[in-house]
Amino acid sequence: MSDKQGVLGIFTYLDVTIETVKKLRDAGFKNLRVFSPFPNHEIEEVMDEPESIVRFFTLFGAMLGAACGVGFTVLMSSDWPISVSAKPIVSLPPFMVIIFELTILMGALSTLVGLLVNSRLRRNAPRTMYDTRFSEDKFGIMITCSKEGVKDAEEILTSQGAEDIKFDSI
Amino acid sequence: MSEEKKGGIKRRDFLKIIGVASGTAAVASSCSEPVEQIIPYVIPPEGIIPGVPNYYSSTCRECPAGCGIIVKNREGRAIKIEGNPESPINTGSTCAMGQAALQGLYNPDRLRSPLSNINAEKLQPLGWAAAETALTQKIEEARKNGKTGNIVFLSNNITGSLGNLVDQWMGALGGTHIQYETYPHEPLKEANKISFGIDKIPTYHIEKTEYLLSFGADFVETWLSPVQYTKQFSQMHSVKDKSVGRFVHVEPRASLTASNADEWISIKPGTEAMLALGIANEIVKSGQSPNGGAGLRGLLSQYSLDKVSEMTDVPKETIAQIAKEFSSMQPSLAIGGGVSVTGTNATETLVAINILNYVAGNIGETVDFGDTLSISTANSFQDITSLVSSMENGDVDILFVYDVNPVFTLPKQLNFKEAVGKVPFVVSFSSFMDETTELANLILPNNTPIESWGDYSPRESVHGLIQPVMTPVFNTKGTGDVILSVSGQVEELNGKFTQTTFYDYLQDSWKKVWTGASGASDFDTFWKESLEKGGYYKELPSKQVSLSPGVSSVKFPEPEFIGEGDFYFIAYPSYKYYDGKGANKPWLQELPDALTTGVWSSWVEVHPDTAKKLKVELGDFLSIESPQGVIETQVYVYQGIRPDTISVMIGQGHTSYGRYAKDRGVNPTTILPIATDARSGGFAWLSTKVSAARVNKSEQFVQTQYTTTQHDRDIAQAISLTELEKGIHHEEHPEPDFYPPRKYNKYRWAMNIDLQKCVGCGSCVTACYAENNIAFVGKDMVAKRRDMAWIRIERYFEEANNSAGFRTSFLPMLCQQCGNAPCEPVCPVFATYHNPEGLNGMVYNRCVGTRYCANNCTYKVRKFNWFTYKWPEPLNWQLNPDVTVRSKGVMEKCTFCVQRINHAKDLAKDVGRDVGEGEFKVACEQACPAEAIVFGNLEDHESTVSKLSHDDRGYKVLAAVNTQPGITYLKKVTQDKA
Amino acid sequence: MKKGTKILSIPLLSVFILLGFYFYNAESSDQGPKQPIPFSHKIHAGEDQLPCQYCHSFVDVSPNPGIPSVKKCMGCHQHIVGRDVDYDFDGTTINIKNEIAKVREYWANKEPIPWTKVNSTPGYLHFTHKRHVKRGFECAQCHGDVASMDQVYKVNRMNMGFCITCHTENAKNHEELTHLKDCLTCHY
Amino acid sequence: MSEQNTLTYARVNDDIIRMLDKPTFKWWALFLPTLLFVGFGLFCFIYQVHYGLGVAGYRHPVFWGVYITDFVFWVGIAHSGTLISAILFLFRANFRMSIYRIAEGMTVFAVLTAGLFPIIHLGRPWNFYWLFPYPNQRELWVNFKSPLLWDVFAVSTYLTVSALFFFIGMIPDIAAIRDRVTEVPRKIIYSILSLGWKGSNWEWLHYTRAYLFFAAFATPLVLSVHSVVSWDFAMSNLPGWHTTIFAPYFVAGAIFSGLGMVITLTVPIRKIFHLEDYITLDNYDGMAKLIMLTSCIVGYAYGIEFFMAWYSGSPAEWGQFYYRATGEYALFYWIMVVCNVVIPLPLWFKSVRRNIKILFIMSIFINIGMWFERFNIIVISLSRGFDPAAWGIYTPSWVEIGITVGSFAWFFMFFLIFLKTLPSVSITEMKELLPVPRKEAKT
Repeated sequence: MSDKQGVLGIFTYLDVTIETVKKLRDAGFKNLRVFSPFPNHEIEEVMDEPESIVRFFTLFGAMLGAACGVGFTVLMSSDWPISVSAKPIVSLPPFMVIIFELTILMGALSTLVGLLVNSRLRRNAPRTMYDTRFSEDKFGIMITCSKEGVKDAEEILTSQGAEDIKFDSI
Repeated sequence: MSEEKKGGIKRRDFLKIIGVASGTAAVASSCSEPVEQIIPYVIPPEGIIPGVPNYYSSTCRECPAGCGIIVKNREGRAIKIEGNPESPINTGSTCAMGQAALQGLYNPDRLRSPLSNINAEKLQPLGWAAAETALTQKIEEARKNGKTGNIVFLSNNITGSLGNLVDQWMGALGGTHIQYETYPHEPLKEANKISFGIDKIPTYHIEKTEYLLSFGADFVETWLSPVQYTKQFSQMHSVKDKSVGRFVHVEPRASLTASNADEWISIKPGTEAMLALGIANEIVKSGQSPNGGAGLRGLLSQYSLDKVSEMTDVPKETIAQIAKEFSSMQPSLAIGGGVSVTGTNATETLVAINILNYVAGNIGETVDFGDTLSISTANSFQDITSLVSSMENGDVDILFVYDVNPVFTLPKQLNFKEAVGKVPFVVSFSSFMDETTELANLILPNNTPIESWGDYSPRESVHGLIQPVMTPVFNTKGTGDVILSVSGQVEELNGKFTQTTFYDYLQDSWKKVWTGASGASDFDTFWKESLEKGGYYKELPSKQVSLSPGVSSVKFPEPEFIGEGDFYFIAYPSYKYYDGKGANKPWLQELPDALTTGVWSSWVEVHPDTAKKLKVELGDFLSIESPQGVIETQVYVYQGIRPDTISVMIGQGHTSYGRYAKDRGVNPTTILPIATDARSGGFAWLSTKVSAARVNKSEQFVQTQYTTTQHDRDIAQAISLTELEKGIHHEEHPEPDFYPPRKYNKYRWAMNIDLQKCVGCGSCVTACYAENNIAFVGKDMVAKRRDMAWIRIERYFEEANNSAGFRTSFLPMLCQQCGNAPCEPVCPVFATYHNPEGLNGMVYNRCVGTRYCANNCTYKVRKFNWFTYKWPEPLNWQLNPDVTVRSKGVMEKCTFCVQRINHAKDLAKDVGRDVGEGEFKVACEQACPAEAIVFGNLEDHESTVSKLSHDDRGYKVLAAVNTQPGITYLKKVTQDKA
Repeated sequence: MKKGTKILSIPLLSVFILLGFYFYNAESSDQGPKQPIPFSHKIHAGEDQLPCQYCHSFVDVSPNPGIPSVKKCMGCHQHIVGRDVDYDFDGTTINIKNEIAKVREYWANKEPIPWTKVNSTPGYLHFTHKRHVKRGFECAQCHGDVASMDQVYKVNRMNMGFCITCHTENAKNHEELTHLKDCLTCHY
Repeated sequence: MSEQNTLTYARVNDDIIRMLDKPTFKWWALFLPTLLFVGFGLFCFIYQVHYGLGVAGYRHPVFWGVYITDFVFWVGIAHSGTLISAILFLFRANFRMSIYRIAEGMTVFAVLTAGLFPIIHLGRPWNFYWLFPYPNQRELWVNFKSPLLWDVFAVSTYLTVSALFFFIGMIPDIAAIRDRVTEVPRKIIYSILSLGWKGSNWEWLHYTRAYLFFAAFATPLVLSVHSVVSWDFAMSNLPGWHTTIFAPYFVAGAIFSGLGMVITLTVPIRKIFHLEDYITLDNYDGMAKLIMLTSCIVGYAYGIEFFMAWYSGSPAEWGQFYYRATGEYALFYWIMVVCNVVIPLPLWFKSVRRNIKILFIMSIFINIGMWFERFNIIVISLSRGFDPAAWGIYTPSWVEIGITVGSFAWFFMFFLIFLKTLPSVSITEMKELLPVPRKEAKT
């Protein structure tokens, strides 16, 4: 399908992994992915990704929720005005609870959507460039490069003492 | 249709139209729509429009008072009884018993056809023709043997046409007609004979009095004509220009009537005569008597304050004060003779009361012999005892029993039951299998008064007509028709009766009434008018009477008591069951007793000190033993009874009489001895001393209110007379509120309840049950506080500075239709809300049953349908088609009779106007004998309810919660010493 | 999840939704119940042009419109025996004379005719024909063109939405609208 | 943390995934009875629907009883789960890491249980959907002013958010299980549930942000939900319910009871699955301190309620509280006070806080006490309202007891299934606690 190749190196130590990432980047490999069994700040730093945009999803969802809350309560109450206990038909204090809950609900749901969309958690089974050890105790670096770059990448990985190196075409 | 014209019965035929009005369907889920059938008439009855009610005037026969009633009929079924405003007796009100007459009509335990055991071991159903033939044969048999003199017709006090027919019939056969009333008030007649030479019971004018002194006359409950006298009392006792009448009640037990008195004076049983004479003596001595007590001074002087006080246990100051008030607060009236205070000296007691009235100048003023009660014509107790002995001697061959249940109501010691066993042929006309009917060989079930023609004259001036409001529910037949039909078959009677139906007989006898009526047009018009008005009412001039000189020589003996026990025993008649007649009606069984709030049971009232002595508490069982027998019943500890007295209500303890009455409570008459009032020969109800001991048994005493005091909640409020006279500064200022006050357009429905008028009789409660399809739930459910009543009468006993030491107050509590209702905002689905006319709407079909509304109800007046309650066939025929029958899982409560409001608005709209004042009444208001309830439109500033809600005495219950109720209560006025 | 399942799920879901709507509205397409006698409103109200109130005579005085008594039927059918012809009653062939004979039989036996209700309201609803007729509504507005139906069927699904829509549209002013949308006007 | 030094990443995986091994006899011995009791509870419910709510012990004026008590109890239990996972996450309290998964599971199952009760207690449960604002031909909406409707929104939001939070936190762990298991059905199920998690830096980046937002949402949510539940009572005018203190009082009570339940659940799990290396005494110490704090808050609320009732001068208020302590229900009141205020007092001593046995027993008392707290608030207040004529005593019926027992069984049923299907301790977060493997010591 494509001429892109993937090279996956597996490491035991975090510091080695980070060092390798730096080396690879110096060598001109831009398309890198690091696998780890847990979130780690050092990896985040070295990868230097832009700030996650999940927050905008969250913000949007929460605002939408609040708007829905106001809309629901005000419109539905006015649709068929039924008077209870001498209170105005639209009385905001009791509606605040509904608005608040809807804010949270929609905010949370859109955060979920944001997570699913942004982290590409869409496929149900891992593709080949993955090693089950990542969920246990190993770190991994996946380099996506052209066929020509494979050799260089392998060299760097081997030199850094990768335990295992895998290749695949993507 | 000739038949139609004649009987008018077909007119109200319902049988073929059951489906026309869908009637009342349950709320149940609306998912499935079963196939409904719609059954048209074959021949449409005249004047009936399905969906539109018809009203028929009639006369109530639940007790001898004979109130006028109007029966509402929908699609051929009687569904509601209301008082007839035309009737001079009750002028529009009813009591609970009257309301519950419908449950007699539709009682599931009614006999459904004639029964006989002539050819069988047990009673077997048979057809009317066969039944009448059987009866004819027996009469013929008796005739052939020359024993027609051994025929006895035992009935209640049937005045009017049926009474005449029976008299005539018995006359023709040579038999006897005995009229037996459980409470015939013989001493009253006898005392009047002695005092005034008139063997009658007069009419009293309580409404004219300023001061009422009652010696045990329980006029709120059963005495003579309860609805009438309650209404009069309420007029006399209500607030008029900052003044109220004063009512003092003397009785060993604080009955419901006594609870409404400004002062209850606990007296030693049987000594009322002494007190009356003592008071009379004081009046005469102080020169306050208008006639100076002429000729009586000698007699009266024997009753000095000291002596009377000692004999009666009433403090001297009290006697002196009563004497002073009785003579100064004119006109005054002393009445006496309640059943429960009728002892062996009852006649003398009443003579003494007559003397008191005479001395105070009340005879001819507030006591009127111009219009006497018909109960005067009942046979005496001696006639009953001689009947029993002739039955025992085998001198009675055929006994007819009509509308009486002597086996239950007569004291057991009289052995009426055993005596009936000796009668070879007993015929009962009862529509119910009661204790007496059980002994019958032939049962010819009579129609109830709602199904039959008839008339009744409770007093001279009133001729009440009874007309059939619907065709008989079961295969029953009017006794008048049976008599005429049988007479036609008996050879000897051939030709004696020209009429073949009782309807003809009735009309013929009304021709006499017509001739007596002045200024009446032709008979047909008169008849029609009378039917419309419920009878013929005339004015009778009052009659001047004078005291017989013989009075001064009357001896006033001490009462006699049989038995060695420590306690005087009062068996008192019940305002719910009367003499036991009402016990088969679930509405009455479930109507809480006003004082104890007990339901579906019996109890014995015991003073707290006595209870301590006997080591019993509420709910423990006490065995009460007289020489005649023992009864065991639950204790109710009641401060309104003397420590040396205990009392049990009459009416429960049936061994038969249907599922609702059978094996429930005890019948106190079983332990009463056969003692008579020496002078009149009447039965002495208060004649025994019993011993009481705790038995090792205890149960929950099933009540609807477990508290006796208000716990400082100020629910039933009162002001003293002095305050009232001074005038209250009643400032009306709007409470500060977060939201602006609500505006109404044309209507704001509201109610006033005058606590000074309310007597706690519970007729509103029963009327509400009848109007609003409220389910009765039975004792077990009430024990779990699951009664469904929309109105409850709260009763509180509170400490007071009067001679009793406590005051009883009643407060009818129902949905307050709050302007700022706490129940409304909490309902998640808007099943309850505030409607534009000020009603707190309850939409049953929207209710999901969270019950939050009831939790948040300040007044706790909402009732929840824990189950789908069932009305056993045919009790469900009574259900009001205009009101939804609620099913399990929904909340319900007082609706201010919204169906009546809507009906009135519908009628007003037909003529293009708004509903005006007085166009309709809500059910409780309509029934209330005391006229304590006023309903109306607050937006109409001229309406009574509008004016009363700004009354000085007006207050809202628990106003501090700011629910802004639509009901304004008017404070009770207390006359306690400061 | 396979791609196929995804693709399938969309039409499946739509089918379910459509089915739901179908059953929800199915009742209005009902052709009416089977009656003991195939009484044709088309003949009576259509051809013979009897006014509705001739038979349903209480419609302007009572909540119930009234169902004609057998006597009323016989008022005409005493004389009208009916032609001995076949008639296509909603697809079934009936003989008019035979059917009218059934009415006479009920009359002779003094028995009511057990009609099956076409339109019914639940017990918690207090609908009144009188008010609606007095206000000037034509019968057809709710019951449809009865004069063209042999067997009358439910034209409108008489649920709350039906009532409320009409109430909202016909209120003359705000006050009336408040009244017409007040729960207690119909439910008590 | 000396013991944890022996832990390695691989051992964490081993230990935790081992918990998911084939259920033992012991597990079945626990699980089958729960099914039985759930079945009985279901029978009771069907019986109740068929005959009407009258088969419960409800009566005028006590229209709410054991069902609402159960509801509030379970919502309360649910709270500490979110508290531990969200609030303590925001505060970076490390003692949460080993127990938060169990606590979250408890939250979800407790909300699932609690959510049943509002329906069970309805008079017409078949119409429960009327409480949701859905378009309908009646053109009727719901009453947004009703606290019960707030409940509908709050509880359903809470269920959704806490379930999401629970699930999202588990994704990397499920991936770890997926990578371990070999049998086909489990592999597929875990593959689907893991959503294809690979643990790449890209995924971790968004994941950690999203998790943070979830925590940030869950925190006010958890506070609001129990406040809303408390307003079911506080918004009414009933003496004993109508008080402003209810929201914080209920939240504190919820955390208190939830922590109690966490201890009740974790102690046996720790023992059975030998998780001593994961759930450490320090964890318990931290929870015990929180229990101490909330117990004090609850105790203060009990006191201030009494004081305010007396100080208000309202006979209805004072009557209510006097009755609580002295009336027919006094025994329940004092059970509540003893269990919630007196029994936790020894926690002031460190040795007690670190004694697992004492903590376990104490936690059971706390659960009992908190159940009675809700019962007292609901039932005693209702049985003595404003109007003395309408006072009455309530006792639960066998149906209510059956459904309550059924609800416990329902909760434990889910919990037992959870233990055998999902990682009860967070694998990822446990690893975060361990020192990062480095070839050279960091300088």
